[in-house]
Amino acid sequence: MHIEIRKTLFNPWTELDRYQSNENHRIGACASFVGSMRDFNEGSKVNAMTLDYYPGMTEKQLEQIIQAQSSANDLDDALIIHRVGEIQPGETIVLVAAWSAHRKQAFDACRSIMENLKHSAPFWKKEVTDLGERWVEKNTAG
Amino acid sequence: MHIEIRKTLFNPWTELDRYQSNENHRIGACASFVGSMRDFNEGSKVNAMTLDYYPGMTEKQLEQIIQAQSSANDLDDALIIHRVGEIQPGETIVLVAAWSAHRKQAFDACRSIMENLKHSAPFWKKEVTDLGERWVEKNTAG
Amino acid sequence: MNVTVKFFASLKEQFSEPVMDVELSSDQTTVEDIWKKVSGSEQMPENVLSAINLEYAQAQQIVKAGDEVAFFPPVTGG
Amino acid sequence: MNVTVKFFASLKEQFSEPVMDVELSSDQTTVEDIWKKVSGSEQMPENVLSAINLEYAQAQQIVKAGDEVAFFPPVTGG
Repeated sequence: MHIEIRKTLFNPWTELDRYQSNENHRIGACASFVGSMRDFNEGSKVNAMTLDYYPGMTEKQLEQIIQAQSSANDLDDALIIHRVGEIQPGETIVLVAAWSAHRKQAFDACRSIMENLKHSAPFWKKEVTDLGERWVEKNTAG
Repeated sequence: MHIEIRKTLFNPWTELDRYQSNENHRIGACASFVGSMRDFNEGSKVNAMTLDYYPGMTEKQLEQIIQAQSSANDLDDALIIHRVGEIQPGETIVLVAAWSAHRKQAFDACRSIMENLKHSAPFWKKEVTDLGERWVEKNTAG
Repeated sequence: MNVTVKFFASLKEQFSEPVMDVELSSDQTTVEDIWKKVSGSEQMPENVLSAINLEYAQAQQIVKAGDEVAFFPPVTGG
Repeated sequence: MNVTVKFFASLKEQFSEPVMDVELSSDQTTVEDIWKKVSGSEQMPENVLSAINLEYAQAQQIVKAGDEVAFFPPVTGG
């Protein structure tokens, strides 16, 4: 299990490749999700974004989210990497991956981790649009 | 959209990295699934596996599976790579990825593509165990 | 008035040849009729699937000259 | 008898300092009491979330000396 808050750009596929080969988790099923910054939201073009977080609490909440899925879905392993700081359109914001013996568990866990992250991990997005900066007030439904 | 039947070992993360950067599909959500060969099944150790398929029909069925999800879930893009021939434990059998503007569609599409592939794409597994060879008679539930 | 018949997976091993040319005896020949012919008149088992021209077919579907007909067990990919 | 109070995101911009030391007036002080104190006695809005020692807290939860109390808007990560 690995949780990381990243202040700089990352390539999700390179991270998955490195994590999986290092840890030798090659058996069974892996479901993953990559969320990237879109250049439009709620009708406005978004030029950039800043992601704030709560150091300490964010990691703790993510750990609890993974733990809950580990027991609920018999996970072999899970990985979360989440960007913070300044982000440009097209850049990866979040990577979630879940490994299990069977596809049902891997899919269920990956999706639940992602929904719980959206619902309870302390991250906050501020968008830079042509009209100025604005805090995003709520997430889109999952 | 890309569908490929592969006769040799592939690294799913390298494939995703190459596909995504070439096609420049970097915005929004990507859900992916990687299935690898397990070294046990139905109580026996499995030493190797051979995957048979129906050239022509397999590709056609996979294309129809993706098309159905493209309209159902407003997909921007999808990728399927499936191994055939001789496979060793730990090697990747299948990669499915689905790109959409939002996570719900990407997750739903990726999972549906995978279930439909299991249900209707003409592939057949033959396992080599210590007791000899055996055709796998049905897939595990999804 | 021939069709090409293909077998896959365990069925490929059961039949002497993976691909056969089969002559249609009438223009009302069904997939099941072809199965009976190539397998020696057995009924088509429930766990034998079939396809005509790369699409799944029903046992009672009519086959036309030039069609490619395939028989195979339940699929187990992914 | 102090607690550390932190603000995040839009609340960090609304308050003069992102981190404050706040004295507890009694051993029955709640999260909401602290909010009222730092914000000038307003009621705690529904869309202000709070945490005590890195775990989500309810407005009526009692705060102890040495605790870290945080206020922030609904989360929008992922």
